[in-house]
Order: sequence, then structure tokens, then C-alpha cells
Amino acid sequence: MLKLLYFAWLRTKIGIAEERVAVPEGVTDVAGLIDWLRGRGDGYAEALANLDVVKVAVNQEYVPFTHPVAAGDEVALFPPVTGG
Amino acid sequence: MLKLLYFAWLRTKIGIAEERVAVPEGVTDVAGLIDWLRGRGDGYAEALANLDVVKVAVNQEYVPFTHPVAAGDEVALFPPVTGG
Amino acid sequence: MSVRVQRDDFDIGAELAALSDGDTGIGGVCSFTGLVRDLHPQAGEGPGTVRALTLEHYSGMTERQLEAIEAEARARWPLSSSLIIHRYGRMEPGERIVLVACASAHREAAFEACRFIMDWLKTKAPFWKLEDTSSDGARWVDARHSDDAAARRWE
Amino acid sequence: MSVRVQRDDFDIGAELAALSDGDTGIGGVCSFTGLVRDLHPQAGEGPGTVRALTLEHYSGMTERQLEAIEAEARARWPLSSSLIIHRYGRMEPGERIVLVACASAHREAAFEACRFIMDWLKTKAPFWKLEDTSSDGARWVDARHSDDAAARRWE
Repeated sequence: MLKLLYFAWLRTKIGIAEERVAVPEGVTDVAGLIDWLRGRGDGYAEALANLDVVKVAVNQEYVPFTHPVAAGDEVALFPPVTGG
Repeated sequence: MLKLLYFAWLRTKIGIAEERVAVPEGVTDVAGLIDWLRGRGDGYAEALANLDVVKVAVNQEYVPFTHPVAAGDEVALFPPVTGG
Repeated sequence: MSVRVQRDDFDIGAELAALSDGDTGIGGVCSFTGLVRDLHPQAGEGPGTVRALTLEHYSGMTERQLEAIEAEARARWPLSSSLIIHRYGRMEPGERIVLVACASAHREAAFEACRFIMDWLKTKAPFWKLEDTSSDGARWVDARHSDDAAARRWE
Repeated sequence: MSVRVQRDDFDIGAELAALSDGDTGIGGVCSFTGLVRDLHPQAGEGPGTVRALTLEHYSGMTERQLEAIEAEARARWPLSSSLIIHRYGRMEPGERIVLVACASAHREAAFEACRFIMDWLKTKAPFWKLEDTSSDGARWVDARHSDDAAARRWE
């Protein structure tokens, strides 16, 4: 199982802030996870359409799309940050 | 008459903070004024020995040693500033 | 060194006094306070447009990122102490959002470190602003290219 | 814009709040506070050496110079408001000497202007520090070459 978190407009487009999912065996990295998520519904597809504006953290650290994901990971998807 | 002001170690070396002086006719600029002041006593000579560490303001504005001085001016001599 | 992520406002005077209290080797303290603005120039909108701002954040990762940024600043400059406070939740125009403060023996280090922390915070700390606007309701604020450029200056 | 030369201490929190009060176009406030240190590294002396500092100034010219420096900052950067408070008289280690604060729509302008004012103030405002030291009594502080270099950066 993966713990998935969505923030800001990714959250509002997908419609939920958090979910736990069991991903297919073929999903081994962030890019694969995003591909799989896009097939889960229009909200996901729309939120993840343009990866130029999607950032990823695995276990609360920024990672590239090539980063592996494994059972037990906390994976967060969110837009570029705008605090301060 | 000129109003002369001395600050910091120039003041302590000369021994006074302020004086009004009538300068000889030949004294027309800051350099001439300083030359004339050096002859007024050891404290003046010592305070004005090294002009690399003497700053001048005429009427509360920084000026170079070539700046004219005239009756009624307020001339201040002081070391490089160390505030802030 | 200290990082706080909180809903409540903070007292700048008390925070800055605490930062240098008891350390008489400190020559200067540089601080930056970020405030909620009521306008949105990027969208071509003038004063009065933004009625409120809601800051969402990634609890847990936010603290880790801010601590990492502060640690980086302390590795780069000789700081005596430092502080980052960032608020989340709903705020109105004029309210304080963030306070960064750096104390050092030397003013150059205090200025540089404070600016560095703000620049990295703007591009790395997981906060997102949702504006409540009079023109088109709730709107997520877009990231600014100028913030990316400012952060890259330090790399 | 505001310049104050005074003997008394000041309240940073109140000053910074007043600087941005009522102007919701301000995005950030940068401040620098200078403090009395109890050491004198240039003289190779460690903590505890400086018992007190007395700041002498050229009343009249000081205000004119600070106003000119502030005006120059406002000509160079888009500031919403700015403040310079500088104390004179006797102060002990840890006491506040100077506060410079700049408010702007943009943090870059607030940081740059605040640092500019401090750098110019250090080389142009007619203040002189007399240290009361435990090693050799009263001693006028020498100007620092690094301050001259910092001021020249802006010319």
C-alpha cells in the first residue's frame, strides 16, 4: 500500500486530500505511479495533465519522477509552492 | 567669523568642541583653514597631522579640502564615522 | 535555531528580542516579515481585489524543509541564532504571514542569510496560497518565475 | 518616510507595525537592528572587553545625512515606507543602537534598500563610537575598511 497526498489545486481537481492505494506490480517509480493514477478518472487525468507544474515528494523529501516508489511510502503530489 | 566644530578624537585632541574664529584673509578654502589651524597649538597640529583620517563638512555637507570657506560658514572637522 | 509553523500571529518585537537575548557577541539582526497584500498585480488587479488568503501546507514536510533551509543558512554564514515562523490558515490583508530573522556578529551575514532563507522558503517550503478574490472567487496563486530565479542565485 | 535621532531606546514591534499599518499593498518589511557588542575582534579582544559604548554625533548634520540616505534609497527602489532610528549617548552591551526598516510590495526592494541604507549610514552618518573597555579604558573605534567597501558597492 502507498499513502498518497494531494495539495492545493491537485487536491481540488482530484477531489480528495489523501488516500491509500495498492498499485499494480508494474508500478515501480513516480512516473509509473502518475501514469497509473491518470487512468483512475477525469479528475486525476486533469490534475496530472501537465507535469511541468507537478512536484513530487516521497517520504517528505523532493524527488524526481524517476524516483522509485515502494509499499509503505508516503507520496505527495502538489503544484509549485507559493508560500512566504 | 567662522564657526568651527570638532568631533570624536579630533575634539579630544584639540580640547574643545566648538569655537568661533576670525581667519586671516589668505585663508579661502578648507586646506588653507587646516594649515592655519595647525599653527594654533600642539593639540591642533596633532589632531590635523594626518588628513587621511580627517573629514570635513561645510554647512553640514561633506566637502573636499579644496572647498571654499567664507565668513558665516559652519565648518566641522572629524574622523571617519563609526556609527550604525 | 528555531522553526515554527503555526496558525496564530506572532509578536515581532518579542521574537527579535528573544533572538539576541543574552548573547552580547551579536552585532546585528536582520528580519523579514511577509504580509498579506490585497492586490494581485500578476493578474492585472489593483487594490481591494484580494479579500483574504488561505495558506495550505504539508504538515511534517513543511517543518523538515524549513529546518533544512535554516541548517543550510547556518552552514553558509556565521549566525549566532536564527528563526523562521510561518503561519497557515486564513489571513486578511495586512496580516503577517512569515517572519525570518538572523542574528550575527556581522551585518553582511545577517542580511545574506535572511534573504537566502526567504528565497529558498519561497520555492521549497510546501505552502500554497488560495486567494479569496472579489473578481473571480477562490483562486490558487501561481508560482512566480522571479522566485525561481531568486532561489537559483544561491545554488 | 521617517528619520529619528534620539537618546532613548525604541520598540521594534511597534515601529514595524506602524510602518506597514493601513497600507495593504505592502508585501514585505525588511529590518536591520544594530546592537552593542561586548567584544572588539579588530583589536584582538574577546567577550567582556567592552563595558559600554558612547555614541557622539553631529546634531543637525546627522538628520540631514540620514534624510539624504533615505531619499536616495527611495529614489532607487519602490518603497512604500521606510524608517531610520539611530540612538546616541551611552549604551551597554546588548542594547539596540540603530533600526532601519523598509517596506515594499516586493521583498527584493525591501532587502536591497535596507542593506543600502545601513551601508551608507555606516560611512556617511556623522556618528562616532567611544568604547569603555576593560583593557585600556576609553577608546575611539576606528573606521573599518570593510564598511568603505560595502558602501562603494552601491556607487
